[in-house]
Amino acid sequence: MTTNSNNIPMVRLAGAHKRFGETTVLEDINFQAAKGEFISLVGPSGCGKSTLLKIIAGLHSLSEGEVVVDGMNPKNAREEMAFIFQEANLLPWKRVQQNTELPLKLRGESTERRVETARKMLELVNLSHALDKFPWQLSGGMRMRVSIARALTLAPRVLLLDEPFGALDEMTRDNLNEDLLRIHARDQWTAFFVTHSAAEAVFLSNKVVVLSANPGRISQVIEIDLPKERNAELREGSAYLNYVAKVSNAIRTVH
Amino acid sequence: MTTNSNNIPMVRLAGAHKRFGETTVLEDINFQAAKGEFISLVGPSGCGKSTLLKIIAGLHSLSEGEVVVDGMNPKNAREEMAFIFQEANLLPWKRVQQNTELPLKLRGESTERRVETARKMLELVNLSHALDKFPWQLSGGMRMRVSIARALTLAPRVLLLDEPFGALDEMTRDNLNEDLLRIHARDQWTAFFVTHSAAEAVFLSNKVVVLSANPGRISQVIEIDLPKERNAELREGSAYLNYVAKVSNAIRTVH
Amino acid sequence: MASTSKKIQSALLPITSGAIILAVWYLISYWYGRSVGYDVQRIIIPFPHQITSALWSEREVLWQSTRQTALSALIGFVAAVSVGYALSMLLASAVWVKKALYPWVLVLQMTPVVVLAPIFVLWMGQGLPSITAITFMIGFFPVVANTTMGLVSTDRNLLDLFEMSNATKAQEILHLRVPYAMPYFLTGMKIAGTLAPIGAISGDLFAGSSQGGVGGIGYMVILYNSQLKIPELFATALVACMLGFVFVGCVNWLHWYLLKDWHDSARKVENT
Amino acid sequence: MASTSKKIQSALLPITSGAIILAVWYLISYWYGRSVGYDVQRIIIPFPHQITSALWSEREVLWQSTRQTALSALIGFVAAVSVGYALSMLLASAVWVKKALYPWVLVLQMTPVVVLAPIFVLWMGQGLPSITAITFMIGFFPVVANTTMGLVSTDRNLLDLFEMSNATKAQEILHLRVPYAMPYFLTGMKIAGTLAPIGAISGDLFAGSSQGGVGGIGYMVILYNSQLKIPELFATALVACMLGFVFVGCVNWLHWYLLKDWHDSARKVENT
Amino acid sequence: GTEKETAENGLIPITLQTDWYAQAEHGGFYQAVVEGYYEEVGLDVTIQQGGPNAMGTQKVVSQSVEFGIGRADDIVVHAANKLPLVIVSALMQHDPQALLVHEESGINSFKDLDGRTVMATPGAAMIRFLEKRFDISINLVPLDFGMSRFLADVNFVQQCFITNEPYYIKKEGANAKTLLIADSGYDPYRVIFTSRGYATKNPEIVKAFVAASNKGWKSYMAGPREKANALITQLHPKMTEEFLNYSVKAMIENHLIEGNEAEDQTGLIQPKRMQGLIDNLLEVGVIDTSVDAHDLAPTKYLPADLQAMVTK
Ligand SMILES: Nc1ncnc2c1ncn2[C@@H]1O[C@H](COP(=O)(O)OP(=O)(O)OP(=O)(O)O)[C@@H](O)[C@H]1O
Ligand SMILES: Nc1ncnc2c1ncn2[C@@H]1O[C@H](COP(=O)(O)OP(=O)(O)OP(=O)(O)O)[C@@H](O)[C@H]1O
Ligand SMILES: [Mg+2]
Ligand SMILES: [Mg+2]
Repeated sequence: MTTNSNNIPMVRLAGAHKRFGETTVLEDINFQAAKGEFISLVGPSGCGKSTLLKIIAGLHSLSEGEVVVDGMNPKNAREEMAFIFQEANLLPWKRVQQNTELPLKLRGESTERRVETARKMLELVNLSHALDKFPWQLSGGMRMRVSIARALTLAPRVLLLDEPFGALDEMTRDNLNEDLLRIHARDQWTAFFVTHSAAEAVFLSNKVVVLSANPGRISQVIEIDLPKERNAELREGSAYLNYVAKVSNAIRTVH
Repeated sequence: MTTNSNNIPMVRLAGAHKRFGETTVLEDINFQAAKGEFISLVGPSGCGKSTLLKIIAGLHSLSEGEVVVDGMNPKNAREEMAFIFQEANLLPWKRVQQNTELPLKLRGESTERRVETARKMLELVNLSHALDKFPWQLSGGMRMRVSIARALTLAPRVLLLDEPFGALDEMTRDNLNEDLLRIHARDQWTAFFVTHSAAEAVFLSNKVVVLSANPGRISQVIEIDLPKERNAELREGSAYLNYVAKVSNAIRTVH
Repeated sequence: MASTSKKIQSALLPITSGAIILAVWYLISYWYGRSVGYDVQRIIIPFPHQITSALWSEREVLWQSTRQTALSALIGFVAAVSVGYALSMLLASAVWVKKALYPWVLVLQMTPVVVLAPIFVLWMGQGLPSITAITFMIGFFPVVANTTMGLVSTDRNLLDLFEMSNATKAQEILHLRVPYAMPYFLTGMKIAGTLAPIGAISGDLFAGSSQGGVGGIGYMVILYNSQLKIPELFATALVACMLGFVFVGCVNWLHWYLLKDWHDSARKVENT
Repeated sequence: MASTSKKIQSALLPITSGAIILAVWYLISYWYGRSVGYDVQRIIIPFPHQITSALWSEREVLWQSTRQTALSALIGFVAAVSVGYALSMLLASAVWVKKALYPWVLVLQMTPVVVLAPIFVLWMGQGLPSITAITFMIGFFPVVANTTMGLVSTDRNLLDLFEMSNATKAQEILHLRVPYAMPYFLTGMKIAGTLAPIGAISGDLFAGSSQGGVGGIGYMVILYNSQLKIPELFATALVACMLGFVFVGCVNWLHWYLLKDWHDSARKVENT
Repeated sequence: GTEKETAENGLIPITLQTDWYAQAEHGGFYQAVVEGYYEEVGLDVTIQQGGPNAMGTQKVVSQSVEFGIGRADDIVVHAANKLPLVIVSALMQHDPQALLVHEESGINSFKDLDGRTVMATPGAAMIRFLEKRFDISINLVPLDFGMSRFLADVNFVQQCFITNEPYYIKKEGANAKTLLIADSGYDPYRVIFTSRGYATKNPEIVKAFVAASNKGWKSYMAGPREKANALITQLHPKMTEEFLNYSVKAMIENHLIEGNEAEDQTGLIQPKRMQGLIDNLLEVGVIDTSVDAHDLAPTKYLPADLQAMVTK
């Protein structure tokens, strides 16, 4: 999967350090992702996964080192990125439909296209019945799904996903996993996907990056050499299960 | 496990209906839990699990039917309950330590006991290094862990847990599962535990309640007849895995 | 049915407390009158019924001056709210704007009206424009202070969301900071609403005139005061209060209307 | 080094804007003086240097009256803030309390000071107590309005948390609503801070005395005004502004001190 | 309470509320203080300075002070409103109230005020009198105690004391003149008043106060005034010697204190003239019930020599 992309890296981190005050959160991160790669980030709670994503997004600046997205400073590459935050971050005064339309609205898309795209994505996350609700009327999982739909309305070249499915039931989660892979196959964006599920990481990615904690460092990068086409059947296969065990173990060892 | 408790139900719901405006969220819930039972609630996102917990806690009132906790109206039984909310709900102006101490402080416990208990529980959730941080300095998982520690400082007779471990990595999650079981064995509270992980539900509970969506109804109650002592080894056993598959299937069928 | 009795109850409360206040008032007036004589009491703490009968007998004059003051108060209020709002957005648009302008906004607020009044009168002449300008001066700062505070309190996470969407500063203010600051802004507006009639009355004192035989409420205040028509003075104050209630009532309605869908301050609690 | 130059820059901004305002002022004064003569200009829009030299020549008198006004302003401010705060908590403690009292709080705020002043003077006599009472009257409502709004805006989820902890109403207010309302309260306090010197000056006009040879700023305002010492009048306004700045500065420091750890309005942004 | 205890020094404490900050128009009272005239008659007098909101009438009727000063017509209006006030002595035979106009304004008589904007106290009886008497209509704007608008606008007319404002106007070099209200045929006294209750209970104190004040005024007008003026400038720091002298000169030139008669009438109230004022006010509708001049301004509190001058 790495080979099918051209060799210019889409995202590149070199000697990246991040400190908050005195404490070093990320230490010497060197990593690059080519176009179309699907990278999962796993690691103990508080090890710096969200911070890393925010650095790639240009929301946090680096204390040391360099981050480049599509050859640019991340701040200039915002148009090519979409971010699903760990919290849903919905605007409390907007209904589900308007919340989902927001990024397109900010980009000045026509109302028509906006409404349509938002509807489509809300359907994908099974929220067609809740278009007119306000965030406080939603369950935690529903809020997260709105946030997912919102990010998917954009057609990004880099997608940053921070535990998007943590609050969802297995079935919805599996369905969304497959949807995500389908869209990815079509649009070939580069994904950074934070998850706590080894199974999910293996199912989705071509590379799993294992971070250790205190400070966050890359402890291992596991290449997932599974067929490009992935479906429910794959989950039963032993190759898959071996990878899951491998990732699981890797996570346990960094603790 | 059900048999070891005396027969007066700790929590009882009879003909419980909950409507928000026009929409019925919970329909005809009849259920009771004896002292010491560990009940897991599973079901699709938005089916009413959090609402059910809030009803037991007396935070939502029923539209119809009855809820009784330890023979009382839930509002009068608050002293016997602790609630881990789906969101961390930390006070932004208090440090981790003070946030954890809060319920004890409100109950008028002595500073000494407060500090000690909070420390102990924060150690349990691996946050001893972050006592002095403010919520905004924490990662999502860390915030959730503070919220768990905070609820555990109380010695409740009924513990309500709303997806407490969703944002945690596998290892932390497994450890906390085992800790939870240990404390439960010692203190014999009644637990209502919302989760999206069939494995977790099976590992922890003696009963798994599967809710269907739109409106939320009890679709199935699966008794988990596994040995009382549960540990990592159990997770490899086939009885366990069968139960997991059974619960998993039950969730998929209600969709 | 329960809700009807609740409504009655909630209407009874201010009435009851009003009755208590009235009773205390009567007691004090009565006690004062007994000790110094009722002729003196009348011009120091008149009985409430003396005030209402003064209100009735002066109704025509008061009605005319109220109309005049209401107009200045309304224009001043609208100006204070809209200019204050615009100014807050300007101040929030960039840190350097705030650094450069905020101190001077404060200076404007803190300059005693007695110093500014002659300048206003000189530029705008005696009458409505000057009175309005003074009303504006008195009411605009609470709007600015509150709205600015609301605009800078916006949740970091939502700001991140907007940054990721490549939102322009204008979009950020319009679509995020402004609605986020709405509860603050409305509170500022409420304060401005209570200040507007007072501002118009002060404006009247400095820049009003009796053109056409009637002055505004401020003019009547001096008139009654200098003639020691104290019940009439209190009646005038009552009218000023009622004017203020109209403003505050409108703001409260706006508050409810704008925030009912999402903000905890206006949302009816679902449970219990 | 970057931070030093930043500091210089941020000090330069208000200075620059001040210079611009000064220049515009000079232009207007000059233009006005040319059209009507500089004798008239001096008593309508004096040149800034005329104001500062008046400030200098009157420094002793102004210093004394400022001290006096500062005292009333301070006491009135402290009273407005503390009584306003206590009142807000009372209003927030139960819905029926708010229903019963809030309208009367509004009435108090909206009653023109000219009506209340005589009552104050008769009860408390000419001088500090009355002046302070008037200052209080002018400053307390913004505190009440803001704090009340903050207290009722508290996040439902946190209220649920407290309810689960069996918190008493007092605990809920003290440990949850009060800190949650802090940004609102501080904004109200800031408004009260700008109003305190103005209130003390008005108080001085209504209830001041120059007993003992020194009057407050309000006294100086009347005096300079009646003696046509307009540059001195502006100098007095300047002093009033500076007094206000002291109050606002203290509130700003308090804001920073209390909220720096957790609130977005005071927290330095970590990134960028 | 009225019955104030006698102070330790054996003197009876008395408070006089003036209508403005200490100035030459109160000079006689300060003279009586510094010369010890009040002490001589057993009084310990505190002079409480007024200001824009002196509220002398309210304070006197509520008996928080013993004496106040004011214009007779205002007291008549209050008395017609049943306020228990008594005029105990005249302070000035003629009121210094005047209208300040620019030379360039073309206003030479009260008639010329028709349609003009005048800054004055709203509700002041004198303006209503002028309107009726000369059949003119005036656009009144409330007095703000400043003069800048007058200086900026040659058509502006403003209420003033001939003893005060013209001094500053002249210093500014403007060409202003004054129309003394007393010349319009409307000529109220300035008076000392107290509450009816106090006067009834303490006639001797009232008499003593009037006599000592009277003596103070005569002495102040005759001079030397240095000690009293020193006290005034001390109490009111912005007051200057030069300004005091200007005011005194104006009082002397216009015979404000002692009147235009051959005889010095300082302090005298002629019930007839008082009744004339009341009738005037009744005629132009400022009051609608008559007041008895003898009842409102009894001569019994005046010193014997003045009582002798009362024309029956
Ligand atoms: N205050 C409210 N007003 C109106 N509707 C509400 C309210 N709270 C919840 N709901 C609705 O009730 C339903 C159940 O919500 P609840 O939060 O109980 O779901 P849940 O089972 O906890 O879901 P999740 O797993 O996503 O947390 C949802 O459809 C939601 O839209
Ligand atoms: N603004 C901040 N200031 C100071 N420390 C911070 C800040 N943000 C995060 N941290 C710290 O940085 C570390 C990493 O946080 P981060 O949110 O990246 O963790 P994470 O890997 O996403 O964890 P989780 O799985 O729990 O979400 C944590 O220890 C946290 O305390
Ligand atoms: Mg994270
Ligand atoms: Mg839920």
